[in-house]
Amino acid sequence: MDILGLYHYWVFAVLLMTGFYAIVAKPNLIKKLIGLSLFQSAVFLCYITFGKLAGGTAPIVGKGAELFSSPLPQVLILTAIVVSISTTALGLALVLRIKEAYGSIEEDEIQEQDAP
Amino acid sequence: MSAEAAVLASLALPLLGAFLIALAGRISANIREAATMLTATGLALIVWSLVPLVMAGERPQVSVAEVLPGIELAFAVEPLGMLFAALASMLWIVNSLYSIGYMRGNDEANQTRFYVLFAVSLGTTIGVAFAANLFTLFLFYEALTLSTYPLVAHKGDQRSVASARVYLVVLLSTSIVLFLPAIIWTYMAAGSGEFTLGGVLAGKLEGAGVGLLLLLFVFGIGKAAVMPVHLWLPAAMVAPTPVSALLHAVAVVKAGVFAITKVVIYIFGVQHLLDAFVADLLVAAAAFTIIAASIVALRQENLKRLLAYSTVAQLSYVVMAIALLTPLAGIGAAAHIVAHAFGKITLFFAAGAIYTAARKTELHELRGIGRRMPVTMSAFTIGALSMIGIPPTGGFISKWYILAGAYQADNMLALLTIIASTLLNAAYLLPIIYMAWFAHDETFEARAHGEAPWPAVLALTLTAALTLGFFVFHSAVLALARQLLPGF
Amino acid sequence: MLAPHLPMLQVVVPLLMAPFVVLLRPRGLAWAAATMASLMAFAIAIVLALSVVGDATLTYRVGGWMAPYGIELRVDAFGALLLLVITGASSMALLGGQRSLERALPPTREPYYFSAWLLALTGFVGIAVSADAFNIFVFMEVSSLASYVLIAGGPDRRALSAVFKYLIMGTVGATFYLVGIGLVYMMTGTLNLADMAGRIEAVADTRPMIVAAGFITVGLALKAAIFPLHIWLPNAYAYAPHVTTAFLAACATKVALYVLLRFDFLILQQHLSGHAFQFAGYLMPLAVLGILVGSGVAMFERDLKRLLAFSSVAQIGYMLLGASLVSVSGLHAAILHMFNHALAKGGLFLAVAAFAAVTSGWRLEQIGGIARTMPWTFAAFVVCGLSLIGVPGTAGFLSKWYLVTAALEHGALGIALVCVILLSSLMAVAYVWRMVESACFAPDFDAETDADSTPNRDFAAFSHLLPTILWIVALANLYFGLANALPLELAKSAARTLLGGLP
Amino acid sequence: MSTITLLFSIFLLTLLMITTMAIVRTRNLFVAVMLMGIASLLIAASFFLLDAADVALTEAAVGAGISTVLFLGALALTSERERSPSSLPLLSLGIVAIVALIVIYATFDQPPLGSPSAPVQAHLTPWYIESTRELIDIPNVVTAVLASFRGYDTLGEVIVVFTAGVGVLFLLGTGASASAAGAPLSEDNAGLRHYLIPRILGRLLIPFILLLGFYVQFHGEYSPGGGFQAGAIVAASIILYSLLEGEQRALLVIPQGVLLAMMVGGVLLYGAVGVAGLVLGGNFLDYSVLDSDPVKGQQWGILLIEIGIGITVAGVLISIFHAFASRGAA
Amino acid sequence: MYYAVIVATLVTMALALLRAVRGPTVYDRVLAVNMFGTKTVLLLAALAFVFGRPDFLDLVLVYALINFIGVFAVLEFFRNRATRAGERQPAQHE
Amino acid sequence: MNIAIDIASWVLLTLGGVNLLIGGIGVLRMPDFYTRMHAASLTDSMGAILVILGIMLQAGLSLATVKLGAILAFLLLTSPTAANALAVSALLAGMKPRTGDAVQRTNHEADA
Repeated sequence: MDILGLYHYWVFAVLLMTGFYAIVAKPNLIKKLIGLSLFQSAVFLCYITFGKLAGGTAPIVGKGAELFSSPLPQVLILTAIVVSISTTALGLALVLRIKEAYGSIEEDEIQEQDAP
Repeated sequence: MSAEAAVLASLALPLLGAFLIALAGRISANIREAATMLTATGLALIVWSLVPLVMAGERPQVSVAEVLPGIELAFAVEPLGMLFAALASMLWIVNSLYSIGYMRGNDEANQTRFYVLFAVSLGTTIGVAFAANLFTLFLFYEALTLSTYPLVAHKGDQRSVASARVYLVVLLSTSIVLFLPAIIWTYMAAGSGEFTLGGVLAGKLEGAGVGLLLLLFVFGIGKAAVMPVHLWLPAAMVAPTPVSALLHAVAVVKAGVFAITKVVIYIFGVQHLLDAFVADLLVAAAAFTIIAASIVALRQENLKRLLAYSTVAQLSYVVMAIALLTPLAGIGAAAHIVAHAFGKITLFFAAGAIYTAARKTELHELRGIGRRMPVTMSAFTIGALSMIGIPPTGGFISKWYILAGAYQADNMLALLTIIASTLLNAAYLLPIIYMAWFAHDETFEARAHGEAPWPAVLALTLTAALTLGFFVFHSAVLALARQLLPGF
Repeated sequence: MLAPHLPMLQVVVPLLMAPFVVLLRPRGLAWAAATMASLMAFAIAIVLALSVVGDATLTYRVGGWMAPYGIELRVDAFGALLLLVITGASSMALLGGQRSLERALPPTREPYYFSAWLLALTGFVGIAVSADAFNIFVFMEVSSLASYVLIAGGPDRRALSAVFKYLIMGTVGATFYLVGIGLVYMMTGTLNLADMAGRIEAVADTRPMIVAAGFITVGLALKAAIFPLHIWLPNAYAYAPHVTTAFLAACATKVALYVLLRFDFLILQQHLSGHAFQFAGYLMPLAVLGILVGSGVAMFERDLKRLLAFSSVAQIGYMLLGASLVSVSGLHAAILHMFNHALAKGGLFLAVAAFAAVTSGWRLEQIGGIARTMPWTFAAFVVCGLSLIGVPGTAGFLSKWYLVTAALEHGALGIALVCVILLSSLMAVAYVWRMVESACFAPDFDAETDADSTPNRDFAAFSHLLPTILWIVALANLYFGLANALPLELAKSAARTLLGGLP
Repeated sequence: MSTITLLFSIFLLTLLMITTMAIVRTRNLFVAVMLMGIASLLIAASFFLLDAADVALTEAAVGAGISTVLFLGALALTSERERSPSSLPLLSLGIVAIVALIVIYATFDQPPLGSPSAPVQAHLTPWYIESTRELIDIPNVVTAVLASFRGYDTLGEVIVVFTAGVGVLFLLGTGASASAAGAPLSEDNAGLRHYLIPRILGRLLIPFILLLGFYVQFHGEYSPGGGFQAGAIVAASIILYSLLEGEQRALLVIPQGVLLAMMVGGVLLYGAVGVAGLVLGGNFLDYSVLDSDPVKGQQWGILLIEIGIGITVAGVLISIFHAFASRGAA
Repeated sequence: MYYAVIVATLVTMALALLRAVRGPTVYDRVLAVNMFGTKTVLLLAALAFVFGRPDFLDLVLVYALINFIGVFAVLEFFRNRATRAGERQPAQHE
Repeated sequence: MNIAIDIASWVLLTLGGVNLLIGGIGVLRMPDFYTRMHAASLTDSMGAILVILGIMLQAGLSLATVKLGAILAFLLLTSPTAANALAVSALLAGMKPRTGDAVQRTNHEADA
């Protein structure tokens, strides 16, 4: 059970790093944003995982349920998801403008054009 | 006006004046120059009104703000500072007069900027003179550097900008790398940087530290131009002559030696230095500078450069005098600050006048010039004699005291240096005089030129008169200087 | 009646003004509203600062819920000082920057820009007053997103690529921070900073805590542009509209540094054994490198704004260096430098904005002769430059003085650090003087060769408000160089609070 | 969590890892976006398994819905293919590997998953569940914490959304300019009008989707959901409408001015509730003073601010969509 | 008894994922994504009953809806691409 | 009674599961897009019907059943529509349904 439990955290680590890799290694700006999105999702997963209570259920008080998982991480992640999509939207808008201004969305090509 | 108010007023007036000059500069040149003269006169009046008080033994003190805990922005008037302030404020009037002639005669650009910055640098000079502690001194010392920088670069061409850069880099880097750490060290060791009679370091710092700190101060105060930090002085020769006068006579180098004197007397304390046996280091450095600079001066072809190296040598007289740590030498140092100021300003005014009238800058061009510009060259001669130390000029008085001090200290090195340098001085100055008066003017198309514009001539006549006058009426200066004696 | 609510109002005023501003269509109105809100915030910040002098702390329970359960606001000396910097910078930049922005922005976008400005302001003050780890994250994102918008308003297309880089790195930084506080939350079960500090003892030295400390530090270091994580900063500052740069350069990185210091000192350092040593061990070399590299690059940079941006990297190094000494005096110097650097750098960038109104660009050769065209503006520029160098009599000198004295408490290492500080001061002289020289002595830049230049014609229309504001900032540099009781007192009290129990 | 659900969860997470790897590997951005949709569904399903129903709802609405739409909108205007990098990014791989090791290193001292004695469960959670019952009296504790106990965070969240809206409008301009009111509806910009079956069905469904949105909005206190999710759903329905009928018609139905008013109005509503608390003698965002009965007051407050969130989110998301879409038309 | 369905759904999801990764055409991927969405709906519906919380079914409803809108977004994307490709060159598939 | 319902829903659920699996395999194994789509859309609808009916039997007469009904209706409407739209779109984009033998198939995939 313990190892199985830890598996969640490992997945978190792998996801985090997959996203991070896309951010640092990919020159394509949209790919970077995709990576960023994954990167943040990994963190969401981590929070939700440690908010889980064994034998608990979603913290909505209803018939019969007694044990509840912690609501706080869920609240935090709700906020974080919203932040994430906001960042993505702004980033995509930027990408569109960059495409119009440079005709490319590859980082290295843009840098080439920037160099005087 | 109370003494404290006068101190503050003397600091504020030049800045106010600068502001007025800037505004007046938009209206007309005449009003601008009137404002300059007015400010200069007003400043001199205020500063001189303090002299009787200080002579009577009063020490007005003003604290403006506590900048750091235990470190105040404060001013105190003591004899040495009084002397310096009085000298600077007086010479500013003369210098302004001269500037009017010179700047108009040469059609210089950006004259408003020139007068504004001149006023600002005078204000900072007064700040240096009246500083009550190391911090305040440092603050105004740096401000002086910065406000004179644009003056040095006044012409704005490649050469003057490059030279001004040397000026700035040498002065700022010495002050940041050496002077500032020395100050911090002082504050940390002594817990205070207050200028106190007898010094603040006694009993707080002993042994090799004293010597090291002293060297930090001496080389950190780059304005005193002890070799090898003298480099900025010849470089600054590109500036217009009134600025050279400001640098060499009125404010900048004087601020340097003044600061060293203050540090030796009020920070280390004469007795403490004597106990630590480190002053000889300073004497040696100064002696080397005197001889070396004089020899370099011998080889100069450009008049202003020659005068610059002469200044380097003369400054080290003051440094050496202080380092001798005897009462007579102390008086000599104070007197030499004044005497050199009068003599050197005369020389520079003369050089500037020659340039304005005849566009001549090199020595060989000066043949026979005495006949075309007799007033100027007479003044030049008086100045030169004062540099050498021949009576009846002011230079004789101060040299005499320094020599006596060296004898009192039983310092052979100093004695020999003074004698040797006097000979060297004579060797590089007398030929000029000879050439000017007796050589035949060989230039084929000897241009018909007479004297420089009258304000310039008037100014240099005045300073020459002062040089001569100092020989006779030196008692007031000596009286002030004697008030320093309790420090010895 | 409002007095107890001031910490909250500090955030609420710009926050609620921001949506209004979007709706204000006529030219100038959005600016006026934003400026008014910013000035109100500034007034509140002043009142707050005066009321926390003397180690007082103001707290506020948002929603009336008590501390570990609800969100708490807390204004102590450090926060108050930072609030002064943020709101002051915003107000001055807005007041002075109207004309400059009018030139830079198309009229239809103006309301959005000013709204984003207020949102950035909201974010910054929100971070400064918050005492809740997650709340800090939220407001950090508000400020970041708004800053991206502010920077992207630059006329140069390079602003876009610069912002994108900033967006990526900023978001990575924020996410690292989120991971860090997640781990801390997992181990302590709380998000309130004070509560966290109390509960951390029990789990100190567990692996997640150590990793959390690392994530938080790195994440915030990214946001604070600590060397070598500064690479987003130069271009972002260089290609943003000038007024934006003046605002952000004065406070953006400092806010992140503020959070970093609060986290590392209040929470981690006091409870993790050896953390102080690690903090110093990792960050001091970075600080030194940052100082030297930043100054070094600035010395050879020909673009005025990039030059100043690299100087910012160096100045952040100073702040970090002070903090990495882990002593009251060191922190004191660091915090004071935050205040003083904001004064100097804000003034410099505002001056650049003024120059840009009459020149065709802001490369060094393009500002040639500006001293003749705009002597007063230029004089203010020089005063701020001197403060940046740390010339005595200016605000910049004081913090360097304190930094040097703090370093000297550390023996031989201290002397080495002092050498670094002095060396970089010399470098600062060099780069400041290159600007001054170009402005004074370089030949007037031949504007006719530039097609899009509008030199001097605009000078008549040029607002006198900007030079006035510039002079206010310059005089503040001088004033706080001499009479600095308020920032000094706040910084001292902040340093004491941060080090808490440590001697 | 019983072992079997844990196993499900592990299976889902493994699929998730495979998906993300594929996302990073593929050079086709369209494929990456499609796979992102799958990843988002997988994450949402995992959230559901981990008792986070509200979060799962949000992730589905945002990740699989809005995010996909936005990415596709951006792709349509840029390019679908990614160029291959010039060299193998060894440095990046190194950094990534080191960070990964650090994160894994951190996992070993953690409290076991789901343990009731873990600080997260033991410290604040019981108080929240108790107090929600006592002081707010709504079943959904997540909503209570979100809207009241940590209402200030949520205000910040709304501000973030608003900022994003302002930012996108600043960068891309409003959609209104592309199709000024009164201009004839061009066939060119007609969306999916030629796909007959989807169009008819879509138009049929839109009211139901809107209804669902309102249900999620007003039922958020009793079941998963709330302002944000509702806003996203409403926005989705409007987006569906403009996909079907074209940009211009959608803007005729809800003009840009109205959208802007929604963006602003929601935030202001939220703020006004906060200020009302302040004016009525409580602290900012203290809802208890809104009614003579504090519990009632809390419920009123939560209801109002949720409406504020919903309005702003819908306004912002639709505005962003229009901004993207109009960029393509221009 | 729900477990049988859940396991079947999970396996189908894996298969669909495989198709989505493999392609080969973009339409295959869209198909796989759509299928994946339907499977998620069924999975969550079953899970809601396993957890004994049937009130979570509204959530499932939202999933179904989102999936639908996603498909339309993709279609619009294709249409858009076809329009653009018509201006330049014929559409290319992977 | 209960047992009867249990058995009925068990049967439905199992059949639904089998249906889903078949669909999955079909999507993976079928040779070209149109055939894959055929497998997917048919089993999708059928599987959904079976599974949700199974669950409905368990839920009995409650709000949950109503919701399940809504979900089912929704799926039944959207799933075929989506499939149709996708097929139309693919066809419009110029993708030809494959006819003929296996050699051609490999060619087609190689082209793609």
